Amino acid sequence: GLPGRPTTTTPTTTPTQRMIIYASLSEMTTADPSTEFSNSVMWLPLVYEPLLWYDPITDKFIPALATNYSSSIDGLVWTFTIRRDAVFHDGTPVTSHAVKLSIERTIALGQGAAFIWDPVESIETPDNYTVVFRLKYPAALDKIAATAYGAYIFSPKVVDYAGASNLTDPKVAEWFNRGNEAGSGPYKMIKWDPENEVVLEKFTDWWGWKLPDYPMKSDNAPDIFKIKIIKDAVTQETLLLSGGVDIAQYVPLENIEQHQRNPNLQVVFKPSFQNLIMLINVKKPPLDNVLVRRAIAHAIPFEDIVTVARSGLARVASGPVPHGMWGHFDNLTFKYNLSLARELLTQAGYPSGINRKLILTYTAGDIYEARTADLIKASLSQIGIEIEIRPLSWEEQWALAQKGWEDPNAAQDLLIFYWWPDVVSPFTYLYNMFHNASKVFNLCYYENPEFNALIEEAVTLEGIDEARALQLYYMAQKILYEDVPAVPLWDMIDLRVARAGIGNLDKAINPAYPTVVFAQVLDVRG
Amino acid sequence: MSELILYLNIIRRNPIYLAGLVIVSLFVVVGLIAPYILTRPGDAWGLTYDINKRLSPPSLEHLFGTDEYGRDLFNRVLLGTRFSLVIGVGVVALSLAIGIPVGLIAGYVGGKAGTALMRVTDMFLAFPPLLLAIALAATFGRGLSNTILALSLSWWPWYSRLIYLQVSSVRNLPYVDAAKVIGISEARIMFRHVLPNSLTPVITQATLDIGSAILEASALSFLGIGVPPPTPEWGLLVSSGWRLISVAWWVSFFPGLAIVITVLGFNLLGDAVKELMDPRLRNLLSMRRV
Amino acid sequence: MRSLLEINELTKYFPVKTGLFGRVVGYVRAVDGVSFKISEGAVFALVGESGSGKTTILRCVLRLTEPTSGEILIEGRNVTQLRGKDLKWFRRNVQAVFQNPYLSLNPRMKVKDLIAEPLKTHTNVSKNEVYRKVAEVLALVGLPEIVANQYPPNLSGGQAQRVAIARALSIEPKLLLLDEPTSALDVSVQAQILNLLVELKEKLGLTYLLVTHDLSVVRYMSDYIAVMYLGKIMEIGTAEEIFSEPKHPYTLALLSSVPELNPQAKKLKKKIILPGEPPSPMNPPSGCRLSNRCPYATKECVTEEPKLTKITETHYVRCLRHEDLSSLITREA
Amino acid sequence: MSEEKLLKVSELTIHYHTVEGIIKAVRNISLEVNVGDSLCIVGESGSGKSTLGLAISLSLPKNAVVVSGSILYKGRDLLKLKTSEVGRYRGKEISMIFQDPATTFNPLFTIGEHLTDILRHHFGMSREEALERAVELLKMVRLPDQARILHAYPHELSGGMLQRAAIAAALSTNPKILIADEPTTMLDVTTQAQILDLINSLKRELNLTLILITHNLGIAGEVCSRTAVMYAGTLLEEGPTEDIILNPLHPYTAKLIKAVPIITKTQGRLSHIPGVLPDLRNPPKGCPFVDRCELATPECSASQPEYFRVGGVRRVACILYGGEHE
Amino acid sequence: MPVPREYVVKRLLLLVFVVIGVLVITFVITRIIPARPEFLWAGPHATEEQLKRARQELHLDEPVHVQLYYYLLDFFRGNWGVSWRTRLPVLNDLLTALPATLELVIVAFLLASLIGIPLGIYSALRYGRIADQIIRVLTILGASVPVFWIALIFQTAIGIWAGVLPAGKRVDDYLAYITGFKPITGFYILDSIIQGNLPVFIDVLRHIIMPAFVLSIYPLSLSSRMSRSLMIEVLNENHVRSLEVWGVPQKTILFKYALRNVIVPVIASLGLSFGYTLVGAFMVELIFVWPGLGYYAGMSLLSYDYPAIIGVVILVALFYSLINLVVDLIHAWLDPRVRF
Ligand SMILES: Nc1ncnc2c1ncn2[C@@H]1O[C@H](COP(=O)(O)OP(=O)(O)OP(=O)(O)O)[C@@H](O)[C@H]1O
Ligand SMILES: Nc1ncnc2c1ncn2[C@@H]1O[C@H](COP(=O)(O)OP(=O)(O)OP(=O)(O)O)[C@@H](O)[C@H]1O
Ligand SMILES: [Mg+2]
Ligand SMILES: [Mg+2]
Repeated sequence: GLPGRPTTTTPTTTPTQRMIIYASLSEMTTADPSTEFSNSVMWLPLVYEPLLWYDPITDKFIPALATNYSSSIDGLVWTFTIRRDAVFHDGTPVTSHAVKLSIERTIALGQGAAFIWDPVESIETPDNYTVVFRLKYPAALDKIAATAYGAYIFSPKVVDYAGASNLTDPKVAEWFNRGNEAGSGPYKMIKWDPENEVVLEKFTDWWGWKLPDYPMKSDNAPDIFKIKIIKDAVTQETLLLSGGVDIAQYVPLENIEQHQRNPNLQVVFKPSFQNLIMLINVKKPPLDNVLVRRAIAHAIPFEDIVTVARSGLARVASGPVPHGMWGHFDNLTFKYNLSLARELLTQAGYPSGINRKLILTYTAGDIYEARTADLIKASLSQIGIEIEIRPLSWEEQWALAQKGWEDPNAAQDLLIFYWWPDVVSPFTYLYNMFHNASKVFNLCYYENPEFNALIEEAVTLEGIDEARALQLYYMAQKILYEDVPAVPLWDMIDLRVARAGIGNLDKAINPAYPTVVFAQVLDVRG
Repeated sequence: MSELILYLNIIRRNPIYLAGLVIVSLFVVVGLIAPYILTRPGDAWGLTYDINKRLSPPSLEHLFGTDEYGRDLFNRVLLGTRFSLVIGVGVVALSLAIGIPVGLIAGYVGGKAGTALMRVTDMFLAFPPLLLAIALAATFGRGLSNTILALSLSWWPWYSRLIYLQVSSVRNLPYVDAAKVIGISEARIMFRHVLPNSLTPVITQATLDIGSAILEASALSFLGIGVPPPTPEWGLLVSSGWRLISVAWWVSFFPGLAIVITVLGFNLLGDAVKELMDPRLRNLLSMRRV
Repeated sequence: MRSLLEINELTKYFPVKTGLFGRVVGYVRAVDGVSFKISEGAVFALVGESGSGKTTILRCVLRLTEPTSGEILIEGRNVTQLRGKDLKWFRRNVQAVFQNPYLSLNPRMKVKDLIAEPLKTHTNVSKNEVYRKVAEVLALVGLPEIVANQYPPNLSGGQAQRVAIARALSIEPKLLLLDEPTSALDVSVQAQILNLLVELKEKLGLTYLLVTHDLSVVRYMSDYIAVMYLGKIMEIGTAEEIFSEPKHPYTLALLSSVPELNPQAKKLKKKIILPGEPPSPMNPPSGCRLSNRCPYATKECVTEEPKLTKITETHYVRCLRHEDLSSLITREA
Repeated sequence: MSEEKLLKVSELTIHYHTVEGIIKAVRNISLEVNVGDSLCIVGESGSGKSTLGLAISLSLPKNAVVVSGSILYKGRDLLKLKTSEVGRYRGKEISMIFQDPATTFNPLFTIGEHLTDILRHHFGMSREEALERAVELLKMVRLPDQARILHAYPHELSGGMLQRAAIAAALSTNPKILIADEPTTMLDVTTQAQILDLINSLKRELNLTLILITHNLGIAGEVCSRTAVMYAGTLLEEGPTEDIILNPLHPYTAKLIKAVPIITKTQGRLSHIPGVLPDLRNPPKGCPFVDRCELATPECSASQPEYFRVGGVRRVACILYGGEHE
Repeated sequence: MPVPREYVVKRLLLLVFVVIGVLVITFVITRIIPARPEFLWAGPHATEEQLKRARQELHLDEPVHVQLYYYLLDFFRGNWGVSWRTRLPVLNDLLTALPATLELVIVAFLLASLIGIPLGIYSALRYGRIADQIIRVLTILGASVPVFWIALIFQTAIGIWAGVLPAGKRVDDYLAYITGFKPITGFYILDSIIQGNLPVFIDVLRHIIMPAFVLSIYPLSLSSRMSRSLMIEVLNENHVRSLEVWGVPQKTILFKYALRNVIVPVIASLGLSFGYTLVGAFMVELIFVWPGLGYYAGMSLLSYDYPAIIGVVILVALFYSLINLVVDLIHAWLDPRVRF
């Protein structure tokens, strides 16, 4: 079919099948396993397999297409043994050549998460079931081979299906994006209607079903797994309660406690590296005065915000790097103290408050930002700072904020927005929002050469001297704490709510693969 | 004047109409004094909150319960009256300010300019009600004055057309001819003879439209393109209570009820006025079964 | 006596347009080559049934409608070309009273302001003077002073028509055009207004152009009469001539269509009832415009358009068979 | 005697309930109509003529209340009919036509549709029979080109044609009594003459009993043998038309006649009636004309004058004629 | 009554005028009101490069009339821009969503007229009595209730608390799957009939009834109030009185004659209430997860997806004009007086 048109295959199943509907918040657009770097992650790990799976909670690897692997002592040579009974959905056996071709295509296309393979110098296939990676510099290739994006293996026959000359021919990508797949995973995709739903059907020839003790499977896995796009938490909840969906990616957080008590429902929590930050326009008076900024930071009721905006499902931020991530430090939280804030304002020369309304923008439509903004407004009014809240579309907000580099007075005063990592490193947080070379997202217009130098050095040391890098990152964050170009607000806790009858939900969720529900481990009866 | 007394008398005798009049009067009065009778002004304006009281159900202390910030909803709904009044009156007044001159010029001066003005009016009328307001509000961005502007820009053509029709019929009445024969200037005819006699139905309609304007503004707020939070505008209150409906039905219920009652009041009164303006229906009003 | 108003070959065609593209598909010949003169102090009546073009002539004279062609002269000045000061003079000297008094008075103005309006427009007397004058005019038309502070909808039909007359007369015009001034009123009220009009004419030396379809009103008021049918004058003459020696079958039909009050007179009179409906003024019948309804029409009447023929110095008729008419009627009787 | 009376209205009083108050539109009116009679009801606007006509034809508006009196038709009181019986009289025995021909017919239906519905209901005719009969009826009212008119919508016909069609519709059921409420007021002079002529000849041809309502005394003279004069809801006098016109008894009638300009002779001044009609919500207790009458005595305003018989065939409600009690 | 061809042509020409009017106004909204239209067009996280391309695509450096020319050209070529949210051509998205909305709106509309008109007429016939008063108050109430609020209440009370009807979506996915139901036309009622799929047919009806009813409340009230006042008016018309005095039975007068006088103008104004219903569907679809234009519009509004919003506005306005045309032609066909 054409993009945008649903392509449907007639199901060849009997009516006794078990179906699970998973409500997704966001629609999908692309479906190429080599380049996908977006929402299709919801189903890619069900249809395709990498060499290994990684469980960050136990810090263990689970075999996927590779049954085992080893590495040289210098960490430069990695050897993987490929499973002998694995076949792709098109019937082609999975071999070392398919692995090599798949990863080489990802590298060659260089899109999406291709950068993960940067250490790889060459891939060799001594026999049909052995793959050898040679690296340019030491790296943890097992983690790389287990990432959520860019590590999937597909049937080399896609070249023929797409009528292409080779794997990097754009025709292959087109073929994928039309809703075709060529994976080896426990599910086949039978419907691709990326704005509304994606339907997966159990792949009966999957090797995993036959292994009695394999941890990533269940004997009662659903026959049909449908990902339904429902862009709104309330609706997801409504449908969950009325039986329209089985698992909700999101529901209004206020209701979580109630759902936890509801015998028909189950709630599963998981950590997240997404956080909310308020950037301050440091060049617009009176915010150019660090005392005023500090006063603001101390007048923000962090605990209340977490309670109201996230119903407690977040942690008060301590520095821009979120909890649980390497580079996070626990002593960078501002204390909520209104008298201190008033004192700071007085010191700054504003004993009776600021005589101008500060403009605070956030992205319209996001209830958590909205409530956060609301409480900030309420609280700052206590110290004599009036806030005008302006919910804007992201592009308007960003367009407005961009003006700040030329004319700080034309831009907003305060801006709140989310940050989440592309590469899991403190550097993405610190560089993007606070380095003055990052005009795109440094929307506090903060310029501090000392800070710049610290993080520039830290990032180069990350792979060599972790301790030193950590120290530099700490110093950089300390500077931010003193200068207050921004007030980190909270770090998110993520969750899933589902029908009670669905077993193994906690096992099916893995923070390393955000938003994914591994359907093959679900236990669905009746 | 005696007409007015007559009308009021009729309304007084009909409980449905009386209800309309009472609701509308109450709405206007509350709208005017709301900011001064709040028991928790901080909650109403969104400047205070109380985490410990989040989502408490209606009680004597909090008649309408509290919202997710622990703010007293009764106070917020009460203050919302003020915003609804401002929006309703603002939209109608602005629409009249555009619609009347356009309709008057098109209907009285006529000619090419008049035709052109009416064509423009027709173009605006090609949009279903509210749709154009949605497009405009999305362009202007959120805000009280933007909401009023967006609604007015989609609303004025209705008045313009009404005035146009009225003026086109009045300008052919013999008293306009009589004025011309006497030699009165065109401008004076337009403002002294035509306009006053064309205005009554429009003004009446406009007054009663305040209710509809409130309804439309609340729809914009619900769609997330009306007034921004924490304004206690009723539609916005309903919208922010939407996601809470299964834990705290009261958060969206009471503001919604406020909209219903207010608009109902205007509609009841509108019905009364319509019947009063129509002499035939007026006779039927006091009809006895024979 | 010199003529105050003179109309020469006045013609007014209204274009008829289709809704689509506004294409002109024809013309309503509302007034088609009408000429007459009114001398000062006379009462000239236009009679004829609905749609015959009476009001259109009046509106042309009042400059409310632009004539298609022809001349309208007031004291020798061409009305259609008046500008500025002359126009002001014209407006002051030519006034009108319309059929429905309620519709010809702005319902939202007090009577005194309505009457003051022409005074303020045409004279520059002081405010006090204006209202003194208003009281004077009200007295002239026989209205009590309290009426001055009332609004037209609260007046009776007769009172309202008096106000309209007072308004027209407040600036002392020379010519008063009356478009069916009593047809909206009850008989007893009609009598009041007719009496008043006659009275005022004598008192103020006015000239009237009266438009009506009620021949008994014409009989009561007028000196000269023009009988119109489908935009043309069929017969014109002094009242005496038209009533006692009608020469046109249409005039006869009109006369006999007036319900006769006196039962004895009724028995004596021969009635002519025109059959059929008046044709559409967009395509009037060929030849004589009455030819399709005239009981005496011949073939000639259908093909040949009759001209106004002089019978006496003042009496003209547009009929090919006017000479035979009296014999035709008697023969039938 | 009373058997011969086709219609006998006695002491009828009708009020309208309105927001502005109760309008006493018809007060204490008594009338008799014999078979073959033609009675004219004359009066100025608002005198209650139409109300009386509607009451007789059983079609009073919903806000009208018959306060007292009776309308005996062939001895049966029409005001006491059960709802199910009304259909036997309405249209069938008493039919009516109205002032404004343009609104008499439903604009969305052809003339033929109206006519056939009446015929099919009253005579149980088939569609074809009804259409045939409708053509005959249109011929009867001298309408040319009947087939076209049957298929025409009301807005496609002129006022005169519509009034003829209305007469055809009213007469289609062979009613005994036809009430015509100002049938020519909205028409042109020449058309008015045509319609009056038509009514006159139909009256003769069909031996109709006619009640003609008009404000034009001249029309009364043209059409009707008897005339009743109404004023402010009451009946002032009644008698042969000719007598009333030549020798009016009631001061109001006399003044009214003098106020009409006469076409056959030039006059000096018209007589006119000073003053205005009384307010019908609150009419004078005595003679309704008392305020405008030059001959009024205090007695006149005391109570409503009774009818006095004059010369056997005439009745008048004026104390000037006291003595000859009815 | 055949409607004269010239009338049809005239109405069609008027439609063309209206379409151009709609486009001119939307042009003004997208190009002239925003200070920097390219920002609205290029979308989230646009780079300098993309902004530049947007300026070129929108011809922003050319005079306004040239921009308008290209705007119209793009519209007629079906190039309605690309949605930021779905990254698909807007027209594509709209046409996919259209059947769902039409199905919902048509059912709502049928409910509105089939219940509303008889209700109004009944009310008129019981003028001033208890039944009339109750119907009046209810219909006035119906016209006063915000559709989103009543939708929430219905959904919560009936869909969640009572659980009698599904709280959202068009069909039960599982049922559709096991019975092999496939959308063909996109109108599920029709599709289930075509496929003879009774369980899905019933399920589709169960899904549509609540949102359709909620959506119909406003037009239902409107048509009921309108038919009531029209009926009262008509019953006071002279022509009703004349049929009465000519002895035509009440039943015929009411249900043949007067009824048409009521229905014809009600039809003439149905276009307007269709417009209300279409826009009301925005909120109802959003709440009931009905994947139609309204849901699409709601989602686009939430994410300020500008090309999509404008696309919806244009499509709905055009659809509304088309409905008005059809209604006008039906009106002209029913009412012999409506010509030119
Ligand atoms: N403004 C106009 N546009 C088109 N046709 C018009 C206009 N005014 C008058 N007519 C037509 O001109 C003809 C003459 O109309 P006019 O009003 O002069 O007649 P009238 O003799 O005064 O009739 P009535 O007795 O009904 O007042 C009629 O056929 C009328 O329809
Ligand atoms: N349906 C009604 N409701 C209230 N008042 C009415 C109604 N019909 C008539 N009237 C009033 O009753 C009085 C008598 O009216 P009616 O129509 O009988 O008079 P009429 O003699 O026929 O007058 P006209 O010559 O104007 O037709 C008038 O004052 C009129 O205003
Ligand atoms: Mg005229
Ligand atoms: Mg009458």
